[in-house]
Amino acid sequence: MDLNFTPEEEAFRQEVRDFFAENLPEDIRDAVKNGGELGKEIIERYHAILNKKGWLATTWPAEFGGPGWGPVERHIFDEEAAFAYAPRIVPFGLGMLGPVLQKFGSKEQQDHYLPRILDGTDWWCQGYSEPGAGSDLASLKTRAVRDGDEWVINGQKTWTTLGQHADWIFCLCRTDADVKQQEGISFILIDMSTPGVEVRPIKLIEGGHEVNEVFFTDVRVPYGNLVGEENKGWTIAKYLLTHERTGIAGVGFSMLELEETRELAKKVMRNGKPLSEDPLFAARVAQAEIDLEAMKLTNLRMLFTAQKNGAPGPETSILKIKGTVINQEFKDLRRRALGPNAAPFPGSLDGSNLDVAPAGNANNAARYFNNRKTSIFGGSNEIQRNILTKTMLGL
Amino acid sequence: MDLNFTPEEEAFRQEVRDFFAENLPEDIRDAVKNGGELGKEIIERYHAILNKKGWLATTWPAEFGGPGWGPVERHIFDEEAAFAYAPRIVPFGLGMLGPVLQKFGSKEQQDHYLPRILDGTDWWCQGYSEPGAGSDLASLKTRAVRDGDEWVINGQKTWTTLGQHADWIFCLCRTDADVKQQEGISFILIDMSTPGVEVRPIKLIEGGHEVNEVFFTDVRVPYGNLVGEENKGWTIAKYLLTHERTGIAGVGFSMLELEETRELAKKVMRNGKPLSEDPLFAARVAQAEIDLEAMKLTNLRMLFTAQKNGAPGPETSILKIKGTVINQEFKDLRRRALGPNAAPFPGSLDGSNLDVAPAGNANNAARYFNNRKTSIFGGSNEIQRNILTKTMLGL
Amino acid sequence: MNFDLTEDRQMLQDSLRRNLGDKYQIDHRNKVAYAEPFHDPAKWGELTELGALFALAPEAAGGMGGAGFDISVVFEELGRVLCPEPVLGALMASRLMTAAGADQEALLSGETRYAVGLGELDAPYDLDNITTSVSDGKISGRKSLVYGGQAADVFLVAAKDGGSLAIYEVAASDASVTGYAMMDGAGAAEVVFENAPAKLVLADAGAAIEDAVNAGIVALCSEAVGAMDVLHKMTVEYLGQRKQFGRPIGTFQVLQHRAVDMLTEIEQSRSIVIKAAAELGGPQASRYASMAKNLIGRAGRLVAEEAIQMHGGIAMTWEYPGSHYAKRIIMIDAQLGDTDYHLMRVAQAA
Amino acid sequence: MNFDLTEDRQMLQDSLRRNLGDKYQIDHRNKVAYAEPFHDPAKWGELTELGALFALAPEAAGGMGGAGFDISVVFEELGRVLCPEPVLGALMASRLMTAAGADQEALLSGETRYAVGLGELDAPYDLDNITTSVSDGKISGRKSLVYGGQAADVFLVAAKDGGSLAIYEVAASDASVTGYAMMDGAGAAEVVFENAPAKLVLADAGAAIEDAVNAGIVALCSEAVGAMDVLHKMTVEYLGQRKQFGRPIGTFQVLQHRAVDMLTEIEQSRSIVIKAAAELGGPQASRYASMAKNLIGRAGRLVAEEAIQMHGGIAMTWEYPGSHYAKRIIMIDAQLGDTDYHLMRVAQAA
Repeated sequence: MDLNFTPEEEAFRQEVRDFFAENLPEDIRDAVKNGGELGKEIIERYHAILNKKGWLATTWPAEFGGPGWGPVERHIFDEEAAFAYAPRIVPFGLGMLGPVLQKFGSKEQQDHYLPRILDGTDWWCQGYSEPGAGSDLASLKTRAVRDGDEWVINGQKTWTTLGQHADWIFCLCRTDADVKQQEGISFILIDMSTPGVEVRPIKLIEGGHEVNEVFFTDVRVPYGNLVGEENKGWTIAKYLLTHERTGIAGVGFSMLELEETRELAKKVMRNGKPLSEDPLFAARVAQAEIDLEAMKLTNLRMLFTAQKNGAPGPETSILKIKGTVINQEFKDLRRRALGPNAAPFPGSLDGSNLDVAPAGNANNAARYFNNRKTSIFGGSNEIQRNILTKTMLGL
Repeated sequence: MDLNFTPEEEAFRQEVRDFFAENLPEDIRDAVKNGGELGKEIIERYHAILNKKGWLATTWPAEFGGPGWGPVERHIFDEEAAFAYAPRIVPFGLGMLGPVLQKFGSKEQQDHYLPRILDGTDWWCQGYSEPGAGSDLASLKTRAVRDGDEWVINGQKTWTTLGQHADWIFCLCRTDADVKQQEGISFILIDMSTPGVEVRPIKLIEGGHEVNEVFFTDVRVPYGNLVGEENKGWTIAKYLLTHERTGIAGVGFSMLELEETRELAKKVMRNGKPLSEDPLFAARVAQAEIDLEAMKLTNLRMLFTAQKNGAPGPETSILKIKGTVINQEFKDLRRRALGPNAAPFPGSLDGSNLDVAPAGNANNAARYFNNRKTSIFGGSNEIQRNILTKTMLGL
Repeated sequence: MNFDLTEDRQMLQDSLRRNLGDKYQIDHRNKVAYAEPFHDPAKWGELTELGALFALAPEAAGGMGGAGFDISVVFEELGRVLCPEPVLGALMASRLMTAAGADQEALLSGETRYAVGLGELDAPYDLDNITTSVSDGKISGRKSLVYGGQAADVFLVAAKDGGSLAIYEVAASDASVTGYAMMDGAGAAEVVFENAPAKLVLADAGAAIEDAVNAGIVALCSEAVGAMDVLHKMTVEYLGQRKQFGRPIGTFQVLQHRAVDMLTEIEQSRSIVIKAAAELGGPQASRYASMAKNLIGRAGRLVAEEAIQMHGGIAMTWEYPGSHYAKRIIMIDAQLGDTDYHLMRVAQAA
Repeated sequence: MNFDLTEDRQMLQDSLRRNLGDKYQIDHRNKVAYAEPFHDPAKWGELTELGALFALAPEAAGGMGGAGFDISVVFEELGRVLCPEPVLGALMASRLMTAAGADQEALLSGETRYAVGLGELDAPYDLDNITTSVSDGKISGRKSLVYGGQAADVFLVAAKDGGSLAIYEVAASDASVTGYAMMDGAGAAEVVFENAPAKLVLADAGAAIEDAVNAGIVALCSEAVGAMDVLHKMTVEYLGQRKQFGRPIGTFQVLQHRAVDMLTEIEQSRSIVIKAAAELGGPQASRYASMAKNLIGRAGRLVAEEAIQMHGGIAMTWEYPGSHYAKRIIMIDAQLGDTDYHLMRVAQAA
C-alpha cells in the first residue's frame, strides 16, 4: 500500500504544471475562471497550444501521434489542467472518434482522419442520442440505407454538444431494422456540409448554447464512411462507454471548486461576519470536502486497478455517480454562498460597475443549473446504478 | 381556513388532560418515560383505568361500548395520552378485531367478544405475517381445512406482537388453495389454549421480547370462529389497512421526543458546553422540529378530509412514511446526544450508582434500534410508496 | 378546524387561476420575464384590475384582505404561472404603509408601483448591518437585489436613522436605478441613493419591517408551493408518457418512489405554509415564517433537482417549461433569507 | 502508487481471516460478547498467539508493524467477525507506551491486558475538560466507557497534572471497576479512582494522546469497513434469495439502486480509511482521522439503516447475524468522537 506517486510521476506533474504556467494565455484562463461559455476561437487556440507540445490527444498511443501516456500520467495531466484553469479538451474527435478509429477503423481512415483531428482541420461532434432514444440508446431510429456505394441517411440526432462548430459528425445509424435492436446499428461518419444536414441550436436552461439538434434529410455520404463492420456499431458504442473512464469523476475540477468556494466564503458577508465563519456553511463545505478527499482515493484506486488490468472495470460507474454528485454539491455551495446576489442573469450587470458577486462568481447560478446535466448525460446516474446492479451486485 | 380547534374540542382536550393528570399512576408514567418494555400487568391496569372512564375503545361507536368519538376527538385523545406518558393502547383487540367484528361479525360474535375485549377478559393478538409472507401478505400459507363443524389449522405465523400474553389470536388462513391468492383467504379466531398452538419468543435486535412466532399443528376450532364469509378474509385485511389511519403519524409521540431531546441536550456536555449550544446539533434538532411542525399540519389536514369524507384516503400513506421517518430521526438524535454514553446495554448499570445517561435516557440506543421496525411493519414504507404511486400519481 | 378556503378566497383563487393561465402562457411569460422591463406592463394593469393587490391589504387600510391566507392564495397562483409581475414589492410596501397608517390607494390600485429596498451587498438578510443612512432628509447608500426595482415608481427604503431602523420613501426619479433580469426571470435592480430626497414613512420601523419580511416569506413560500405543484404534475405526466426500453419510464420503480418523495415534501411544504400564514401578524409569526422558509428551501431543492433528473435532458432546455419552474423554485431559496439562515433562527429561538 | 497489500500484510490478513472466522461464529460471538467478562479469554489467548498485537507496534518498540496499514488490516478482520476482544485498548495503550519508550512486551504478548481511560461523563471526546487529577502520586476521578476496562489488568489514564495532560498507569486492582456489556456486544467499564497509586508514564502527553486517538480512529474505521462490507454482502445475498410477490426482492429496482448507493459509500469509506491510515503518525494525521470518522459515521448510518430496512423484519431480530453488524456499525460512531464532532474539527481547521 503506497499512496505516493513515483519520483518520475512527480517530475512529470511539475513539467505539466510548468507548461501551463508558461503557455496558457491569460485570457483563456480568465474565461474558464469566469465560467461562461468558451467560444470556438478559444478552444481552437488552446487545442493548438497542446498539440504543439504533443499533449493534445491524451489517450492516444505514440504511433498515432499521442503522448503514449498511461492512466496515471493522464490523471496527473487532467488534475494539473484543472488547477491551471485550462479549458476541458473537447472530447469528440480526440477522446472518442480517435480511439474508435484506432481500434475499429481502416488504415486509410486512420491515415486520413487522425492527423486532421490533431491539427484542428476537422472539428467533430457526436450523433448518438435522439429525441426518442436517450437512456435507451439502442432504440435509435435514424436510418442509413445503402444505395450503391453511398449511404442515404434520414433522421434526427439531439444533444449534439458544440455541433454548431463542427465539420464532421460521427453517427450511430440503424442499418437493419429487422434484427434485434443492438444488432442493426452502424457507425458512420458524415461531413456536416453535405446537403440535407441541418443544425438547430438548443438553448439550455441557463440560457447557454452548447448543444444542438441535427437533422438529416436524404443525406448522401460514401459507403466507405462506415467505421468497422456494417451492423456492428453497437460494439463501438459499448467500447466508448467503458473507454477511459478513470477521469470521469472530475476530481481536479471539484478540487478547484472547493478552493473557489472557500475563497468566496471569506469574501461574502452574512450576519455581519464572513460566511466562512458561519458554522452551518462551514459544515456543508467540510462535508463536501471529506467526500471529495475520499473520491480522490477512490479514483486513484480504480486508476491503479485499470493500470494493472489494462482496462477500467464496471466499478468505474461509482466514479460517475459520486463524482457528479460531489461536483454538483460544490456548484450548489457556490451559488448558495452568494445568497440573493446569485440572482442576476449572466452578463446583466456587465459594464455597470455595480457587480453584486465577487470576481469570477457572477455566473455561479448559471453554472449550478448547467451542471445538472452531468448526472444525466454520458449514461445517467440511474443507468450507472443499473450497470452496477448487474456487474457488482449480481442482482 | 381555520387551524383552531372549536371551544368544545378545546374543552375536551382539557378534560382528557385532567383525566390523565388525575388517573395515570406514577409508576406507569415512569415506566413509559424510561422506554423499556412494559409488562402485562401495567398494560392491563392501564386498560382498566381507561375502560372505567369509557375511553378504552377509542374508535368504537357508542352502541358497542365505545366513546363514539370522531377523528378529531381521537386525535386530541392520542396527543394528550402521549403528552401524559401514557402507554399506547394495545391495538389488536381494541383497534383491530373490534372494528372488524363490528363491521363483519355476526351478532353473536359481537355480543360475545366485544365486552370481553373491553373488560380485559381476552387479550388478543394478530396472526397475519408468515415467514414467507411479509410485504406480500396475500401469499400466506397457513391452511385451515374444514372438517365437519371444525376448522383444522396448520401453519406458522410470525411477528406476533405481545402474543406471549394473548388468550386469542385472529388469523388470516388459506381456505382455498385453488383460486387467485387473495380469493382463498379467511379470517378465523383461535383460542390460544387449543391443543397444537405453540408460541415461541423472538428476541429483537435490542434484546427485547415483544414479538413471537406462533405455530399451529392440527389445531381444531369451531367452524363458527370464522368472521365474515369464507374466502373473503382479504376484504377484512384491506379494511383494516385503511381503517383509522389518521393516528399513524404518531405526532404526539414525536412532540414528546422533541421535548425530551431538548431537555437532554441541556444536560449533556460537549466541548465544555451544553450540547444544546452546539450549532450542528441545534441545527439537527431544529430541522427535525420543522419537519414535525409541518407533519402536525399535514396530519390535521388529512384528519379534516377524513372527517369530511367519512373515511381517510390513500394520501394517509404519507403520514406513515414521513411520520415514521421523523420519529426515527428523533430516536437517532436522542441516541446521538449521549455520545459514547449511549453504549451500555439496557439495565447493565442498574443499581450501580454509576449511570452514564441522565434519567430516562439509559435506553436511548435500545429505543433507536427497536424503533427501526416502524418503517417496516404495518405495510413497509416501500409498500406505502407503491400504494401512493398507484393512487396519488396514477403511474 | 377547517382547511377549506372561505368562499371569498375560493372565488379569488378561481378568478386568478382562470385569468393568469391565459395571460402567462409560458412563451409569453419567458418573453416578458427576460426582456426589459422584465414584466408585462399591460398585464400588470389587468392583474391589478382583478383586484389582486387589494387582496393583500386589510380593510382598515383600504384593502379587502391582508390576512396570511389571502396572501397565500394570491401568490400560489402567481407561482403556478411563474408570474413576473412585481407583486412582492407591492405586498411588502403595503405592509409597511399599513403599519405607518399611510394612504395606499395608489399602491393597491396598481397605479403607482412600489418596490422595497431592504438588503444590501454585505447584509443581504440581516438588517442590523445595513449602512444606508439618512441625514437632513437626504438618503445615501445602495440597495441590492431590489425585487421589482427596475419597474418601480417609488421605493420604500430601510435606512439607519441614528441608531434605529426607519423606512423612507424615495421617488425612483431621485435614485440611480440599474435594472436587470434575474436567472429565473422577472426583474430586480441595484438602487443607489446619493443624497436623494427621502420622506420619513415610519420611524422605529424594526417591528414593521419584520412583519413585512414575514409577509414576504409567506408570499414566496406560497409561490414556491404553486410552482412545485405544477412542476411535480409535469414530471408525473412526463413519466407516464416518455418511453424508454419499450415502456413508460413511470413504470420504473425507482422513479415512482422518488416521485412519491417529491409529493410528500410538497404536502409538507403546503402544511408549513398554512401554519406560517395562520400565524402572520401574531407573536409567533417570525418563528413560523422561518420554519416555512427552511422547509421550502429543502423541499424546493429536492423537487427541482429530481424533476430535472427524472426528465433526463429535456428539462435542461430553455424550451421545456419545467426548466423555468425548476429555476424559480431553486432561486426562491435565496430571497428574504435562505435555508440555513432560517434554520439558525429556529435553532436559536429554541 | 500501489493499493495492493504488502506480502507480509497479505499474510497477516489471510491468517486472521482464516482463524477469526472459525473462532467467532456468530452464536459463539454473541454468547461471549454479552456475558461476563464480555469477551472470550481463551480466544484472546489464541488471537494474541497469532501475533495480532505485535502487528500493532513498531519494531523499535518490540512489535512487528505499527503503521496505519497494519492497524487497518487487523481491525478490518476484527470487524468482519464482530470480534469482542479488547484489542482497541491494547492498540491505544501501545501507542502511548511507544511514545513513552516504555517496555510493552507484556502488552504485545497478550499476557497483560491494558485499557485506556480518556473520556469522562462530561468530557466524552474533548480531553481539555477532563477532571481526573493526580497529586502526590495518587489519582482521583472517574473514567467513563473505558473500552475493555471490564477485562483489564492495567489502566493507562489521562489525568490533569497541574495544567497539562499526563498519562498514568494504575493497576486494575487499585481501581473500582464496574464492567458491563455494550448494546453492540463486548465490554466496557466505569472506572473510579479514589486516591489510587498512579505511576507516571508520560508527562505532557497531549501529542501522544492525540496520536493514540488517531490510531484508535483508524482502527475503529477499519473495523467499520469490515463490518459494513459483510453486512452489505449479507444484504445483497438476502435480496437475491428472499421472494415476495413471486420474485426475488432483489429484482425490485428501488432496492437495487439503494444497494448500489450502499456500495458506493462503502467504497468511499474504504478510500478515506486508506488515506487516514497512510497519514497516521504524520503532521496531517488528525485532519484525516477526523475526515475518516465523519465519513464512516455517515456511511455507517446509511448502510446499517438501509440493511435493516431492506431485510424488512428479519434484521430486527437478535437471531439474524445482520442485526449485530448493524448495531456495531451504528455504535462505532460514538466512539472517539462522532460524525458532528469530527466534522467541526475539519471545518475549523480549514
